[in-house]
Amino acid sequence: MKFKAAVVVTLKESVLDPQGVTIKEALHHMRYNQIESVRLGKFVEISLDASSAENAEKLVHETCRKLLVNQVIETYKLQALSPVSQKEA
Amino acid sequence: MKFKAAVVVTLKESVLDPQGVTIKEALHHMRYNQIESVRLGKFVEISLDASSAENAEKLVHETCRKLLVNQVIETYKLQALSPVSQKEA
Amino acid sequence: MEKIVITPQIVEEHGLTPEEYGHILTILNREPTITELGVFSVMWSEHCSYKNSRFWLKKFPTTGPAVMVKAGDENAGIIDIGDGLAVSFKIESHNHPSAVEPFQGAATGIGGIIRDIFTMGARPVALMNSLRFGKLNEPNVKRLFDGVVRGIAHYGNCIGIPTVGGEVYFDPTYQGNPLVNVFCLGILKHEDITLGRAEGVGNSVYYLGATTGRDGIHGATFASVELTEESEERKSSVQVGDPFMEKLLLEACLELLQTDAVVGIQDMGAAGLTCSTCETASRGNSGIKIELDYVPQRETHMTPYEILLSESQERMLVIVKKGKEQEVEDIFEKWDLHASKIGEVTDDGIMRVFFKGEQVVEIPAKAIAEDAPLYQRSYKEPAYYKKLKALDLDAVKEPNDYNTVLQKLLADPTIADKHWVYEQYDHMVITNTAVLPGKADAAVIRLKETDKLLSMTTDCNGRYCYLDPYIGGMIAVAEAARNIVCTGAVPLGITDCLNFGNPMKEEIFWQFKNCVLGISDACKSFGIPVTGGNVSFYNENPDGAVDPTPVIGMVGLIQNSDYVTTAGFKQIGDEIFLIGPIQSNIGGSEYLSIIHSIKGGALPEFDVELEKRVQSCCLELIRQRSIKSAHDCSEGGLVVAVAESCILGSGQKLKLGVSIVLENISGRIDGILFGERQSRIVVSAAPKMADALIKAGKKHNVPVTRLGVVTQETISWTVNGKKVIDQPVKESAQNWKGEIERMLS
Amino acid sequence: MRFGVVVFPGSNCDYDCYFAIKQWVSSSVEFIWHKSTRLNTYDCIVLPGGFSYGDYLRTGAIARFSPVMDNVIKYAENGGLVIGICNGFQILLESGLLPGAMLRNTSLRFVCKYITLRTVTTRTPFTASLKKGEVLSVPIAHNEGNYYIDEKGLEELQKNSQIVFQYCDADGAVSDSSNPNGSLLNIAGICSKRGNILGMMPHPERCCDPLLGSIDGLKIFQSITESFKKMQTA
Ligand SMILES: Nc1ncnc2c1ncn2[C@@H]1O[C@H](COP(=O)(O)OP(=O)(O)O)[C@@H](O)[C@H]1O
Ligand SMILES: [Mg+2]
Repeated sequence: MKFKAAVVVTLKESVLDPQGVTIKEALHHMRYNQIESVRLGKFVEISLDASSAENAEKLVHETCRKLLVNQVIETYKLQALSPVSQKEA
Repeated sequence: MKFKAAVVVTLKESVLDPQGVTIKEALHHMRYNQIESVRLGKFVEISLDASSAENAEKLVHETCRKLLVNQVIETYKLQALSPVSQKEA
Repeated sequence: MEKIVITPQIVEEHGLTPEEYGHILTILNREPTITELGVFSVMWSEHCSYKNSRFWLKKFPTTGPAVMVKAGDENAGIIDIGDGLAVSFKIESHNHPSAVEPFQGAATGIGGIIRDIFTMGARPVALMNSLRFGKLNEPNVKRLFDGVVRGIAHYGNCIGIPTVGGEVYFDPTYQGNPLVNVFCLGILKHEDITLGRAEGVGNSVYYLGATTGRDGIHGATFASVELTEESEERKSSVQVGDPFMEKLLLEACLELLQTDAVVGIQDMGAAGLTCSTCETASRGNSGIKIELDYVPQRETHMTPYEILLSESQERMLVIVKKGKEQEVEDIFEKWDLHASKIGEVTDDGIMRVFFKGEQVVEIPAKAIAEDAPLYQRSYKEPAYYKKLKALDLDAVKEPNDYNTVLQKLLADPTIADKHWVYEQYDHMVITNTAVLPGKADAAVIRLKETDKLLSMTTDCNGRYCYLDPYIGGMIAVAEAARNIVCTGAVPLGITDCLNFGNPMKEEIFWQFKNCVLGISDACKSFGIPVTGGNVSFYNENPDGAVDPTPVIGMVGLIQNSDYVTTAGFKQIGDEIFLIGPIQSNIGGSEYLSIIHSIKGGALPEFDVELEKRVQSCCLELIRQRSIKSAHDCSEGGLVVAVAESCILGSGQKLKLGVSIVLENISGRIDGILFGERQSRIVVSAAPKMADALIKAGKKHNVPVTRLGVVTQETISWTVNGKKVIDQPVKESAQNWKGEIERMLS
Repeated sequence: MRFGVVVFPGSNCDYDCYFAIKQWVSSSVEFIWHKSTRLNTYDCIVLPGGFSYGDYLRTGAIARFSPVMDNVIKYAENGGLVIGICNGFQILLESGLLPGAMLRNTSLRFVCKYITLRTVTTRTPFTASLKKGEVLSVPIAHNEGNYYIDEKGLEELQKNSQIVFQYCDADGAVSDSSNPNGSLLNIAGICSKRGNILGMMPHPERCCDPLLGSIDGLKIFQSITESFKKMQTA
């Protein structure tokens, strides 16, 4: 069965996000002063093959821990996992 | 009022994603052959101040179109927008 | 605020001994607050106070006619190079952070060393990095190597300072303990020297740059004593570098220094705000008063302890003349930097820190900065030392196929070409790089608007230092000097980064002491001053310590571009000579390690006087324009050096080879071919220059041997009438150039 | 001829451009601070390389909103000469002055080395003094030089001869093996329809001085001054 997973990887709260800070300041320069903070993370879309939703989930977590996420500074969340109908795939 | 918005920025389908391809290949090297494709996007978390949810939404779309998203290669989705209670903020 | 009672346990958790705590009580004449204890603990840590190493570091020669700022007096030393210009350079380790998070660890290392240089008033113009990892076939080593190189590239490229050179070694001794040493060099006009001093009562103390978070606050257990739950969970031991912020800081500070508004400037590196305030006050014979409420903070509910001890990156302390604040703020504003006045210089010699109106620190500045404990650690010769030296190498069988040996050595990642590394670094920005990485034994940058150029290199062979720390230390200096000389330069000074295991172990300390003495004696003999450096202890894990690795960063001056010399052969028909002795044994060599899996044997004989003569001879020949290339023999010995000169001299189409014929050779052939005796330089010259070379050899009393001639396509060595090596250059080039990439893919 | 080199926060080839022009091309060259709004005194504007705003978010994305850029756009629309090098090229793309966008290098690594470039067209002031097909040896140094444009856009580029430089081998042949970053059709530089705006990834300012190994970059700057002279006399 085919699945699609959406994972969001973000810097841990305590970790400085230079990109976010710079983007926020840029927005302020553009007069969007209502923007109070910006934090930049990654969005990872994974298409995979698994025998069950459970296995798919296990697999996604495994790849996150092993490769996609640098757990020293990042955390992640599996946002969505859904089967893909054969036609769509 | 304070709001928090979550925006997902992804490369258009037609644009090759070198990072996604490389991650997929790395996963195959690690014997995760069930992974069929990976696409990498950005996850942007924005905290802002607006007089209403409607205005907040308008503001987020504006910053996306102007700065956060390069519409030549990217598309975006406003995933969530929610008020933040004073206490949390 | 809740008052915390200082218990012996808390003292211990702060890494302070009961005696040191007693000393604190004497200084204060009362019990310290927890915040004060934190201040003492970071300032008296090994990292800031050099309490275990300082006694031996004093052995280094630090003076010389050109030395303008001495080692240890400021963030970095300064050396005069004429024309009203001076250079400031320094090397620093970021080993432990890089082991935890290679990318950010290496990146913030670059950020730190750059700040050290521009606080001196110098514009940073070159970076180098000296790296050591375990065996490259280990997956974790690949990850660390890749991450470190990316981190250095990320920071250095973004800030726009070229990484012009460096070195990479792969050896099991560094498995689990990678060494990441980074070097920065800056140029300044004499009148722009800036010191890290807080002087002049009433002058303002400014905080400049990034916001303060709970980054890198040391220790874990003691923290729970005072830190809130929030801090515990939000504390981060990994700091994220922000090269863009640092670029702004760099430009703003250099612009600031062109005004007369600045009294002193100091970066917040290790021990952050604590170190920068008490050091500047101490150097200025002043006191300093700061209010933490004005420190820009990234996180909420930070305690004074946390604010003072935070090691957030990209922050500077600037002491501004009273009345000149506006001028300074305008410059910060121009660069979109947030500056905040956090206090002022006082005259009572006391560092005072206030938080929410309450005084939380009151310590004599000199006492923390200069009265740190000083220890003479005991040492003992390690058990391995005599045993390895006495190893009988006669029992090592000479191989019968030297072609294979050569190919294996060329493909050994330590010897192989490092273009995979330096092509990830912008090595040309600032348009000074006159000799690109890989082309010579040292990097060469020009000094715009003068005829002069600078040459720089980092060197150290840890295995030599393990086998003989004293000689190994000397060799590190000698090899660096030889590399500098091979490019046509005269050495100006060195900076050192001493990477060792746990200094509390007597056998480690013995290595440390002997390396320092070796470096020191070599520097004295060469007349080269040490202008600064860094000590990194505790590079060890349960499997043991790293080989003693005192990395030498050396800088030299080239009088004009006519003298610039590279390592590649230039033309078919040129003759090849060896300056220096041809005989060598195989002790301590890469050959012995790679081909025979032996780490041991007595190092080949080393004589610093001979070394000096070899270098003088080479330099004279370069200045007479008698030679066209110069390449020193290092890892892999004579054959590898010659092969590299062939490959480096080859173009896309024309491949240069050699035909080398040696007669009347006695002793081991593998020693001649692959031994790593020092004091040897392979040069090439037009045939008509042969007499000049022989004459120079006689004049300087060094052996000069004609090895052969530059040919095409084939590397050929005949020894005592027997062809021992016969290889297409193309194949050698492929092995040498491609191996690192092959191993990583 | 009066050159102006724009300095964005995070530019780091600004001085390199300034120095190369001053030393080898024209004594009249000035820095233009990114908050400045007056450009009409210059004959050619240089957007230099570097990491404007750290290249955070996307390369060139934030610099595009620097106050100076509105005027650069006006200046270019009036036919003024603008050359964007590396990060400058990325800024031109983000600002819409040139079509397309930059993706990460396919190697996902920063790459700094000498490459060879093929001169595809000499119709621009930047290449008028070169020979068509001329091969130049120029360094690159970037993380995002993988030029992308959609099919329709590419057709337009080709139709209007907007492709100015392509990565090639030493003999001038354009092939995959001579592509250092995955760029579409090996594109290294493009110009605007009118030819007055050039964006290129390689760094000509790094190879104007014989001491640094190649002087092929100087040919581009010299072409600018020669074309300008011709325009003046025409
Ligand atoms: N980590 C590095 N960073 C930048 N350049 C490097 C690095 N490692 C090696 N290089 C460059 O590669 C070349 C060869 O280095 P190395 O093999 O150590 O030379 P040698 O043995 O002659 O001292 C030199 O130009 C050196 O500066
Ligand atoms: Mg070396």
